[in-house]
Amino acid sequence: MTSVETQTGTAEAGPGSGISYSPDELMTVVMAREIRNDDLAVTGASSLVPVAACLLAQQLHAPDMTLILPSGVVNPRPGRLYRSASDGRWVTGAEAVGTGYDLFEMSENGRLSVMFYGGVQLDRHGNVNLHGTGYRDGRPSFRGPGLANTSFAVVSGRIILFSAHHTRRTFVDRVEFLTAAGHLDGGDSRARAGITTDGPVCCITPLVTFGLDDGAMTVRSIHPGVDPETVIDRTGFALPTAPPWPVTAGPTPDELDVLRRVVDPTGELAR
Amino acid sequence: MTSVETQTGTAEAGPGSGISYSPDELMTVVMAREIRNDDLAVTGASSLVPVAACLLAQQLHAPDMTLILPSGVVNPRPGRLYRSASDGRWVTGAEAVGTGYDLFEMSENGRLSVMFYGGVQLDRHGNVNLHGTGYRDGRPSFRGPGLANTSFAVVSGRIILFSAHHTRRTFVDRVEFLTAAGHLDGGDSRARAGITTDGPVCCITPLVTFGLDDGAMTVRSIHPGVDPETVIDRTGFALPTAPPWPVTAGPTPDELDVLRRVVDPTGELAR
Amino acid sequence: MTRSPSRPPDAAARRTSKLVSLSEAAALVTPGSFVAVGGLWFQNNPSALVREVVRRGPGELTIVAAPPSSYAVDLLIGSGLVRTAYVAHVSFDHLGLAPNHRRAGETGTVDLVDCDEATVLGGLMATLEALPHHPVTSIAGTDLTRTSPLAAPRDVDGRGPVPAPPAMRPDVCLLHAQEADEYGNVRNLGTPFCDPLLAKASRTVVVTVDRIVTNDEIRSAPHRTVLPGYLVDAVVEAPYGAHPCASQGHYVHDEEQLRAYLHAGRTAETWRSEYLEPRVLGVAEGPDYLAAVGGAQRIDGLEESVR
Amino acid sequence: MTRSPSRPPDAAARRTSKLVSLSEAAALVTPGSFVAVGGLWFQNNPSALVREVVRRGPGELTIVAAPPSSYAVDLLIGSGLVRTAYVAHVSFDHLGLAPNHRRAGETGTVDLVDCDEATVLGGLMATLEALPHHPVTSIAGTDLTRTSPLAAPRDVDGRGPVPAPPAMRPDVCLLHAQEADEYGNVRNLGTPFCDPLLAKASRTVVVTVDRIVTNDEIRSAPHRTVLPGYLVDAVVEAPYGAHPCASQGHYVHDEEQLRAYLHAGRTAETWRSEYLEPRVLGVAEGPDYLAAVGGAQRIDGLEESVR
Repeated sequence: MTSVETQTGTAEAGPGSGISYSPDELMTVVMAREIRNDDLAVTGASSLVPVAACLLAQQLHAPDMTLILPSGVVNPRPGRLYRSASDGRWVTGAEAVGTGYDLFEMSENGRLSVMFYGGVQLDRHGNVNLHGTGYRDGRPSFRGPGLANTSFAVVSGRIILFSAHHTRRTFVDRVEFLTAAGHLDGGDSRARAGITTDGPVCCITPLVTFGLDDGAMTVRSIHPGVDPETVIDRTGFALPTAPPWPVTAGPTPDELDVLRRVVDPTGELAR
Repeated sequence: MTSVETQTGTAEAGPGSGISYSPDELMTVVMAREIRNDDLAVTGASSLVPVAACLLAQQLHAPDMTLILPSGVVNPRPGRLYRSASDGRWVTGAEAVGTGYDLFEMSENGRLSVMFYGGVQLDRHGNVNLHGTGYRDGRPSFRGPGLANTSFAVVSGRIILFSAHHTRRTFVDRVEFLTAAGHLDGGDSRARAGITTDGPVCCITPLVTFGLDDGAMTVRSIHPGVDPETVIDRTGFALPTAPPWPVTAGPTPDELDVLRRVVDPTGELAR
Repeated sequence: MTRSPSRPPDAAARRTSKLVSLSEAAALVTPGSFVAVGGLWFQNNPSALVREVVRRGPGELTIVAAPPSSYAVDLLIGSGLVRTAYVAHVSFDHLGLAPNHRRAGETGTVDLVDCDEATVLGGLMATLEALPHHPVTSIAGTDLTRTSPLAAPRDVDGRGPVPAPPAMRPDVCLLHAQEADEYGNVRNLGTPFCDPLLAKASRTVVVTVDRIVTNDEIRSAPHRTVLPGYLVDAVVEAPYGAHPCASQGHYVHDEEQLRAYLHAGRTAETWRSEYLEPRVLGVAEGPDYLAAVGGAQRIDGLEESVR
Repeated sequence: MTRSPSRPPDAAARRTSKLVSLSEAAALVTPGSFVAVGGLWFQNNPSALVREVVRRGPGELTIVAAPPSSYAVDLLIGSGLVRTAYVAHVSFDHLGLAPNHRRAGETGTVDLVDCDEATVLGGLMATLEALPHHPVTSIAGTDLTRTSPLAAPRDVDGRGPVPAPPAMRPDVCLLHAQEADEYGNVRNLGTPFCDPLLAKASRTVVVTVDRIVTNDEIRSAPHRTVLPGYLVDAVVEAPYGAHPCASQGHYVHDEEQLRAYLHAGRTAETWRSEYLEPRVLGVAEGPDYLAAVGGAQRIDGLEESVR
């Protein structure tokens, strides 16, 4: 329940309550609120939080949304969380098992409405770099894993960005390699590149939720108990607005209850 | 066991034997002998004989060959024949169930080695017409069913033609509409059209087996008990060679035994 | 491997049912629609749904079907509702030719676009794969390249003229399967064949099933789901909804009724008086239709007689 | 519906078994081969087969893998046998980065072709669909279009420059699944993901399985067959053949061993001395390997501890 990144471990859960929660639990709840009832969402690597957020949203306000794991498993319901989104145990109790071709169809044919991306670097326009950093003669001094699904960033209705690490190394002014298209150079540059989908609509970190209303990251809200100076210090680009920022509504008792009782009874997010 | 088309119903089954068989049984046995052990074959509509021929070949000399029904069922083994090749009962006991996309892949990706075609018209170069006859202003006075898989004629390693009806109406000098490519204008015209596969290698009817060694139908053998004049009368193009023709080796007792005991115990081919 | 038990969702989250009535489903086919018709030959035709569409009577339809189609397509053509048909092969398999399809081709009352399996599948796959056209290796040398707009040679990818059917995206896809839950998770007990492809290419997908099963039943065998719910817009419970065709795994095709259809089809007039009126326009779907064709018990028993 | 009993073939027809030994299967990978590696992340990696390939040591390989790949790809890269890799994403998922892949990218010892899911799948699908290139809708705006030969914009079908990966046809495809019969009918108990696509695109397909089942067992559930025998050239019985990865439905991934791999991978030298030598080059596949990683019983019990 503790974190080097935030002080939310002891923050208030709601008016009059004193429930504590972990950073992952907070991020999960905040992300779940972004999911709509008619969404079809696909998750990627290292996606415990997005998977949990979708499962939570299905329990709360989005029972009709479809969650597809990166392995093609449709609407899993294993009764607990597994730390790998491709774990075979997600199959048991799911509604269907798709293939790589199904994922290709789902994205290219325009069904996918939400995609989640983390990144080695995320820049202020919401562009994603999973390729590498420190390039010299085209070769990186740090090579990332690579991006499994670049084109999903173009065809997905909207993108939700997230990062477990809110640091200057992650949140940069400009990605060194653009592996997935956010708002490119900001403004209407995404549309001018011929991309018709919304692109990143928010970015959820352990410290804040960024909005991207004008194609650039702005603090939409700061999480309960976080010091604004910490946010400024740990963000590698100049923030467009100065504090005070609105404070993120923390998890309600009901949200936490459903999360812990139904979605994550083994407490994977609490670790 | 009788037929208006042939007298094979009382023909000899082998040296010294006096087994009778139906025209469909004879065609099935003759066709089975054309199947090779490494074949991957797909059947089409009204394909009781080709399906039975493949199943018989699997029992006799081609246990490794793969039979795929037009519905995508792989290597069925229902213990009897069903008259429709798409009958759902072929699924039970099969090895796999494919889809239309699998059939597309199998043909376009060059796996298919044998395809069977019947036709409203078959011409002396082995071209197939399932579209219609008696065209005036582009409209047929007789409209056929249409051809489900024209391109299989191009991509399949070889083609086995067959017809339950050996008549002048079916066996014509030139198809009125070319729905599937045989040897086109004969000679090397198939190769000149850029088609690299073998095309029709034989055509099995209730009266004869035609060979197509030079891209034109020649009587390879006449079935036991058939009068050569009947063949000449009922063929709508001039036959390149005159009788006497070699006589088709009738079904052996072993072939008939396996056919009737294992492939067709309910006697669908005997009707 | 030990399996964790599934846990049901909280009662708070009420998922929307996709169950609709047959007539609500049929109403999705509006005049001028591009309609995909599922099944192959006598298998899994959306027969009850197509009959209900015919009763409602939206005209000027364009249709596409799996390469071997049969009853449902012939019925639609016979009803006069079809303007254009992308159908590669329409027949009653070993029972004979499809009478209305044949007549339409001979009289020119319907634009029967010449095509084959590869051109139909290619056009549908183009939609799935976001291609403007999907080249098909070759229907070289055939008259299709001369007559069919689907097969018109086109210079794609610098390899010279090659038949390249344009992407087809039907407005409504009509399918029949054996089982589904109310959320549109569909299971075929037999061969799905081209139905998944037709569904993925279409804007709206309607599936009739003989039997509604629970979501838990679907979840008990996730590998058996052929169409996941996100591909399906409406589900109709229609027992014997494929009759006179087969619902693979539930009942076989009804050769007696199919032969009666073919016999009725000897002229356009007899087809109307002997089939369309008594079996479609003059009878309601459901118990009345079932009674008219000899009842459920008779259909269940066909397994023994249909060879 | 009553089912007719299946009837076995006559003894006269002896079907050819596709069962081969692990080393026979590994020998299909020859120097310079283009190799497809199955699985995704920690699931269904053909681990034993890839280790055996490494023991044999054919060099100058080109590899392609499902967009999220992991252990088997990283091992091949670390072994020094790979010249070119078409891999969109290589990581150890939530456990960390893939050490040899990362190092290869940083030192340039392997040509890591930049690609993503759509470009890899597109290239494989092009082979299946007989297209020279398969355009993918868009990876517009990304640096992939600048750096990747797979994503080089090409004028296909008159719609201006669009990324269009060329058809990829691997020489050999290496897969792991749970069950197969000796004729190559393969069944996945979990998610097959891209394995069927890799198999269909490849010239020769080898599958290791934890368990050989009878042909009758395959025929008892035809819908569960993921790869029909005609797609498969060789089958190897290799119990625990996916370890340290999971064989979905049989055993979960071994995080202790995977972490040991990652720890060994902190430098090229430690990876060689702490992993490649003791776990691959210095041990035979089968009982010896299993004993070295703690035995079968330990692997079976991981279900309880791996979260």
